Amino acid sequence: MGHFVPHSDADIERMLADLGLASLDELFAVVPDALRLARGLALEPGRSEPDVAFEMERLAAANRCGPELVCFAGAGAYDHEVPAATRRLGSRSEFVTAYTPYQPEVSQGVLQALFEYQTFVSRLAGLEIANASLYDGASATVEALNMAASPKGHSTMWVSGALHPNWRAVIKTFAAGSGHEIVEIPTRDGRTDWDAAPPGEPAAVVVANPNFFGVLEDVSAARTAADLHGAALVVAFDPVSAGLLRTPGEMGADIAVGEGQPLGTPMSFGGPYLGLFACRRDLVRRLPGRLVGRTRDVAGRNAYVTTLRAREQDIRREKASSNVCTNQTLIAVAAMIQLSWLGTSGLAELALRCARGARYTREALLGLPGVEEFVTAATLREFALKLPVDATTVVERMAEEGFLAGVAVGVESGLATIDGEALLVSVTERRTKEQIDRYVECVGKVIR
Amino acid sequence: MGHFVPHSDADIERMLADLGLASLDELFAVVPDALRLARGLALEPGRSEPDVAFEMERLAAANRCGPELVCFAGAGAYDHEVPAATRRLGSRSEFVTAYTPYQPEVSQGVLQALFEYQTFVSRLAGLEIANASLYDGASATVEALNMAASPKGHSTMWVSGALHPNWRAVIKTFAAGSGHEIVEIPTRDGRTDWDAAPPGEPAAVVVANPNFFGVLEDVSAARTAADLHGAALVVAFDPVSAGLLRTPGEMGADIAVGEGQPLGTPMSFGGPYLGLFACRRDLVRRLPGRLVGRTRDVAGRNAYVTTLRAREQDIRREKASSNVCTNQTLIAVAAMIQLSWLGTSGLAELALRCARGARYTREALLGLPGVEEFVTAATLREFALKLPVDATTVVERMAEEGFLAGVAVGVESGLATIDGEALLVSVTERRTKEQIDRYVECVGKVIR
Amino acid sequence: MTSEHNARVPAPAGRATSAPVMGRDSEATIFEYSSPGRRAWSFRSTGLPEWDASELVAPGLLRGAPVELVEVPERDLVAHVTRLTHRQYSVDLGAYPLGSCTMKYNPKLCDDAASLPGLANVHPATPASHCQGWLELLWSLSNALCEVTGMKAATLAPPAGAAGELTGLLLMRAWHDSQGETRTKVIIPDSAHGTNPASVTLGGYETVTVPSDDRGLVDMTALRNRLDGDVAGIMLTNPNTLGLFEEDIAEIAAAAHDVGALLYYDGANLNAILGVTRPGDMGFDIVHMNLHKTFAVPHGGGGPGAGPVAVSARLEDFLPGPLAQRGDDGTFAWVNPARSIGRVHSWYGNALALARAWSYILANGGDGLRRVAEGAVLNSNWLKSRLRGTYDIPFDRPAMHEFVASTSTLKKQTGLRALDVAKRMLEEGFHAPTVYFPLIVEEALMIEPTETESVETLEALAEALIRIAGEVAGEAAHAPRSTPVGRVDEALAARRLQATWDAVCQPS
Amino acid sequence: MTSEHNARVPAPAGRATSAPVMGRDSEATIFEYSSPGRRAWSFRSTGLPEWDASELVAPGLLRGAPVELVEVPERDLVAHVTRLTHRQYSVDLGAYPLGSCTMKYNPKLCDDAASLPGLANVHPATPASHCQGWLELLWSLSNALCEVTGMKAATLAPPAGAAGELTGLLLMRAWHDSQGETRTKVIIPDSAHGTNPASVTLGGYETVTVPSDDRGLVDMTALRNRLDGDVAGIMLTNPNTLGLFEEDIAEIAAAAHDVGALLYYDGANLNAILGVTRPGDMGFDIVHMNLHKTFAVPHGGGGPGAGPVAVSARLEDFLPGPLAQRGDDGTFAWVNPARSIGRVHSWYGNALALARAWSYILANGGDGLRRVAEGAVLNSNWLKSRLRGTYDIPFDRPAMHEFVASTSTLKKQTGLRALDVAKRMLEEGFHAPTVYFPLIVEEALMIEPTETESVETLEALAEALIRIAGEVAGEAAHAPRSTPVGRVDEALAARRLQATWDAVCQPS
Ligand SMILES: Cc1ncc(COP(=O)(O)O)c(C=O)c1O
Ligand SMILES: Cc1ncc(COP(=O)(O)O)c(C=O)c1O
Repeated sequence: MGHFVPHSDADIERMLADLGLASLDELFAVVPDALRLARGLALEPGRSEPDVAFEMERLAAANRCGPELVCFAGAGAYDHEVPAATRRLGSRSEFVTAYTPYQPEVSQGVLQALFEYQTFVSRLAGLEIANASLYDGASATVEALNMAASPKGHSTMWVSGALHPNWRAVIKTFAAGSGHEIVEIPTRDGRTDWDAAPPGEPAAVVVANPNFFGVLEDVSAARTAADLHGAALVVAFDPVSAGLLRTPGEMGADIAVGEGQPLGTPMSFGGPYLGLFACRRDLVRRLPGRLVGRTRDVAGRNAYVTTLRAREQDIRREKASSNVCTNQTLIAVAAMIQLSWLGTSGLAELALRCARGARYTREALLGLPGVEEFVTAATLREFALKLPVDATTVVERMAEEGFLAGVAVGVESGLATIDGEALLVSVTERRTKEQIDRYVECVGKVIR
Repeated sequence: MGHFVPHSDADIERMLADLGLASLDELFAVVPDALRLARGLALEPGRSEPDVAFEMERLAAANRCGPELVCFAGAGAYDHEVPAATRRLGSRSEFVTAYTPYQPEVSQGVLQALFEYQTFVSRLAGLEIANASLYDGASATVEALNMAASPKGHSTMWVSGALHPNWRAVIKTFAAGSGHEIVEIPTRDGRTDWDAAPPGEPAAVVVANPNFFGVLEDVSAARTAADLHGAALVVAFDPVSAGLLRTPGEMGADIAVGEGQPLGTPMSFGGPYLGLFACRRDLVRRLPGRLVGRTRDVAGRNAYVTTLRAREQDIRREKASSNVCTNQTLIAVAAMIQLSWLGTSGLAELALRCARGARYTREALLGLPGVEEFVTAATLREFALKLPVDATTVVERMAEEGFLAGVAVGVESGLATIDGEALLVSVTERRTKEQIDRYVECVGKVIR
Repeated sequence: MTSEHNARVPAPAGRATSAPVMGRDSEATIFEYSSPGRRAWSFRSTGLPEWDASELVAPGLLRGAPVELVEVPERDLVAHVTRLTHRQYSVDLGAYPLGSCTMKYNPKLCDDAASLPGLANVHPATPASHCQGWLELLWSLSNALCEVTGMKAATLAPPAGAAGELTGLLLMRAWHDSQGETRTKVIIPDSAHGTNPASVTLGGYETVTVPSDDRGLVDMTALRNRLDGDVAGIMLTNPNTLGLFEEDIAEIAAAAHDVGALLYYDGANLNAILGVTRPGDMGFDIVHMNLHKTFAVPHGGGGPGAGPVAVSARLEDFLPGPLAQRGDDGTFAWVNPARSIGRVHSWYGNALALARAWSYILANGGDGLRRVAEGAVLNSNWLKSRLRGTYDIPFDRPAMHEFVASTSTLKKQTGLRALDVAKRMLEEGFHAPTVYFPLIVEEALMIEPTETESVETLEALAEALIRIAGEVAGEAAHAPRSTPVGRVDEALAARRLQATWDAVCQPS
Repeated sequence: MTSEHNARVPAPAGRATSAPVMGRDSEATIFEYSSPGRRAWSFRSTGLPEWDASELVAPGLLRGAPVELVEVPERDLVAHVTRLTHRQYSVDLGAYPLGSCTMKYNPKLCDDAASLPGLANVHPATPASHCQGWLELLWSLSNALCEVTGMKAATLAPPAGAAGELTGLLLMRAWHDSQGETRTKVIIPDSAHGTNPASVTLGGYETVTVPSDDRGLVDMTALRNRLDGDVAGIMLTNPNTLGLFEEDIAEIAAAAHDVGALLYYDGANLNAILGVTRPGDMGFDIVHMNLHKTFAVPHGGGGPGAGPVAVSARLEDFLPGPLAQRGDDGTFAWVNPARSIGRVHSWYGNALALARAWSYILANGGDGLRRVAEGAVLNSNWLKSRLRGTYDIPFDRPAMHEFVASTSTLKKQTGLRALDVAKRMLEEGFHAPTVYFPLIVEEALMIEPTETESVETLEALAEALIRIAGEVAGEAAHAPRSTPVGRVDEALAARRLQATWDAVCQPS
């Protein structure tokens, strides 16, 4: 049995006696007998701390990663370095074991960290307002659509077919509730072909830049398409590529969303990640999620507090702009630390290093017989190639060689898919020339 | 180049200008030219954080430990579990990055932790006073001898030949300075044979219990020997065995010393460890190292402070009772946490589990053909055996099989040695029956 | 927009006036510590060609100057963030009796589990053959949660409770669709958590509120009146947000099922009934759990959490995918349910939080989980009994893991409001209870001590609350005085919105 | 002796009144949180026979009852210790200009290095063949330290500076012994750190003090007067404890060597000269280093540190062993020097601290280490120049990494003592400088800003010190007021000694 309830048997007896009860069972007298789980839970007995550690280590050992499986996969999850400072500060227990900052007087630590985070996200997005985090890139996009939708719902949404396939899947899942019509715009040569959009009056136009194929989109074309219909432009951006690219705001976005995992969070088998969300100032009253504002305390000192709470579900209930309550604060705090650690010059340098690695790898792979471009458009930190062997097979075989070769991707009816013929390869600042050379050599063997 | 000096080039220029200097070099104008290292240090250029991590991981990977080398070695360094609570609390940066608590008003955290540590050590030792730590078990013993010596030095010390050989070596090294005559008392069948002591008037008698062979000594015999000469009795104890054994104080010790590594510190290739030190109250004015006392602040609140400072080197200088300044505070704090985590019942249980494992292993090994007792006296958590194959060879071969089989030990002229014919085996609470059975089977193979 | 900030005189990062150990000044923002040319970063040496940005990005896309973040050395960053942690209350510092939030102590062994490199460093697109450990973990956790809730199958993907709710509502919708029915309404009690109605709206349903009766339980007559063929489902939490067990739950379930509606369980209060009774046995069809309440995922200052959804057999086919499944050969694979509503997360949910929950379940075992519920309910009732006579206890029935008190009477007598109590509690060295929730109780103080607090801590909580109640009128208005900042001007924050440092720097 | 403690009413561990985030009450001791029957521990299941204690230990040796420690759950332990950390100043919270102590910021990457399982979990008796990584690390570090100091060989075993000193003095003794000489005296300057004379005594020598001249440097005439055939050596630190470079060091060395004495370098101040000049080049024979000052081993609240000793060629054979050595085949082995003075540590010294130092050296490289010295000296001189005119600067020559100021004049004018300045600095959010050391300066404030503080932090330090100097008489006597406790009664602590909780509980 676990022992996280502190009471000794004597404590329990005394407390029960204070309550006039004879047994712990009597605490549950209100639970009808028929509903009682007489047999107890059919779970194994509790284990000691070292036994739990042993079991968790067994499970961990049954995964391959790190030097055992050198990572060239991206597709929305990136193998960036997390420096000791970010890791150690981000795991301080005051951050980890606090609740949502409902009582600002004892929550200035989390609140100020979020305020700084919001500033960073706002600058990365080139938009005035950023919230205190959403669940992940996909959920941020869903919230962006809800925000852009007419208040009476059931809007049409144009979503680039080169947006991450999983994100598009999530958008469609939640559209079943909101009633939005999701129109996926096909791609041509890896870019969204806005001319191929069907007739209709979208409330929002969504484009990713770089997109799922790592391709740099023509965001101005998306802006034009949006303007034509008075729609909001939602740009999904990558915070690392942001080190080199013009901001979504500069390129005309009304709302910018993104996956914040690259900012100080390990790949974590897909979560917890971080939904980045920023928008124009005039949209703030419909902002999903929490927002921290700076204010003063009674003594006139700077203080931070969650603000514009009236948008939120606990106050507005069924009329709230979103149902989000618990978000990803701790991951946002880590991102704040990581962005401070990178700083102005570091983010640019990081983006540059990723782009250099990608270019070097791409050129080397293209030098292999039978390897071809999957799309010809310009890419930045990741790129897709066609190989003479099916990409899924390549990934499996390369794993045996100690490489996570990439992600198998494709295009179906003009829309990006996971599990296709092409290989999507991503290169982060962690990949050395030596690793890349070995990787390319291995790919050469595997596709021979 | 490292980048832990925060200044930008512009900062440096400005600061130099403020000082009327033209270059950083001019800061060192007082250093005669002839002494300048014009060529610079012949060290490699600074590496980035991930490059350093990579190199450190390379070095770490070139050691074998943990599941790769299941540990049955003890001899003063024990493979105990360090729970997450101890590890995580003990590494909080307020403890890690503080200095010696010279300013008590901002050092109550460390001071109170040390006060609690002193209380624990005092209880373990059964003596009223404990200091705030010394370097390790060996240095604690050296300090005990200096404390017991007549103030005018050059005393004779009787040291059990079953005290850890490395500790005896350290005692002898430092005796070259203090001028003490170290007389090592031979053992018989693994126990100190006080009757074999040469004539003389020792100032102190030192015995370990359990001793180097894991044997439970007859401490009362040592007490008698000490009484005969009016000498102080120094008992070296093991804090884990203390869970089952009578305290040094109860058994007549004037001073108790010990190696505190088993209390929450990993084996760490031998350090940093923790010198435990306790003594009778009337010896406190000659106590080596720091001592924390409880007192009050101006408002009458409880407060802690280092006390009886007049003993210390910074005040008494050449007349100080010891030269210790920096000690092992952080390790003492970890021990405080670990002892709290274990608590009254846990320490007893821990000792019991070690003793059970040792008995099971010992019996199983004695069941192998050709394996014999090295000494017949009763042991607790570790024991020595004679094998048909030289122990050093057994250790080397067993390492290939994934076990750290123990430590090769012996007796020369009645004195315990490292590197002998016998195998000293230690079993901690981390060893399972399955591991022990595999270990015994392997030993069987290796000695065949 | 921000170029002038760095031109200001940077604040001294080594000055620790904000650390309470030394004073009560404000901590400057990281932006104020910035100074051109300083840095913390360093990157691995790679040996790759050092192409220029202009050789890698087309001119029209390349930004002119780098994004202006900050320029601080690691030393100043570490000092800043460490000081921020000294301005933050947390469970590890003391009791946190925040009702509905289950702010229990999370064993440190779970932190270890979540930081294992073999879990933390795995890319989510790793072929299943190379991440069998993760799939086994997800599969095992899913099974355990089904056992705990008495359900058939589960998805672990929803990243928080609210996400679980919406997932559950979409499952409800898919179910009715599969029955060829279109239903429009979901019934929730007036005491429900705000996420419930918000999720109902996002699920495309209309919220119908059912009042509580004078027991504090669902008013059965009112419920029956609202139940018809338009009702897709009822969302309940049991114990409800008053901390009371809905004793009529079997009847409610029968009534719901009679009209073809489904019964949804908001598992935020599951802590109270672990191993004692199960939503499935009560008749619920859909259950979301808040692993960050019940299963020791720490709250992280507001997340990440995890909000798995478990369902009864008839809904299994609709679950979002992919799900980890064990094959006959003992290996694990991803599967997608036949009629899945689709994905609800970029990948598989908050995986590392799931790993924490699994380690917590392993450590507790079945008996340990029941002890958790016993401890939670014992502590709650004991504390309630200490406060009875001082505070109003609006629905004074046997409490489960939490209870609701009120300052209604005190307010009339001395003007003491729930908010004042909250702020005074901060001075007393505790976090405040939840206030003004549930909405159906005036001046509500929702108190959840959790099972990890000792009886002495409960006693200290009680003494503080009783002391506050006995103070002279107006005394509490100045609280809190001992916190890093005093009472915060929330109105100003909304009126003069400054949501970024850049907004602070702009003339408004 | 302690059985009654647990009978008391335990204090509420969940009450965080001591956390400065919430208040300024005392934190109870862990003993006060104890209550019978509670526990935090759990142990691995082993499957071993469960023999009783009485089956394992002879009755005469077995203790009656368990050692009474405490009985607390993990939750209460974690809260207690976390709160203790909120009552503790540290470098990570702010500047720590404690002269002679080099309280610089230690990069977090070094923490990572020291926690690698492949380093931390290695048993010290592992055969060399299976711990080649450790031996290589020790060998590499030893070489690097020799390069930095300009010496021939080194031992890494001494666990702190004072242990290094004593080791060095025993090397000195062994050297003279080998020369067939018996010498009795060691000369140290009057400004020396207390460990120096204490170590001299433990080394079996008599301390002879040499005064400083009006430059603050060793008085050459006085030194010459004291140098004779009885002198075993001279212990110096350079820069000295006034932060001044001993410019006559070459002459001193020559004079020492002329009478057959050895020159010992106390490396506590090595930070100032890294890559600029080397003790070996100055003529020193023996050097100890404080890795916990110069090489980023954090101070840990008072240790562990590491005090390696490097020596010139003629002393190499006397070094304590074992030493890691690289063989011709590239593998590493332990060796013991031919005429070794013997062991100075149970094993090989504070190995994990050595690993930190090595990672710090790798990160800095040769150029980075020189930059460290430049930064330290630049910061010290800049801060000194800001204080000149406000405080006395007794020996106002170009400072190295630290300098000594004094309130002598201020004391005459307003009564301001060095101690008052120290206590007021705590209120200002800084750690205090070292006070009343070195002993040769009245009302000394020894200030070492270190290289990791920014110029803004230096400015804030200066402003605080200047503000304090300008305050009205007596103002500082009440300081510190904003700290977890106010000025502490040190006299009472000594008079009514309570060094354990049991002493507190005993009627005195
Ligand atoms: C009763 C209840 N339901 C639902 C939720 C929503 O959960 P989450 O915050 O994880 O979205 C909460 C959390 O506060 C809750 O207390
Ligand atoms: C000048 C000087 N010498 C020697 C020492 C002693 O070093 P340690 O404290 O490591 O024993 C110190 C440390 O305070 C010092 O400053």
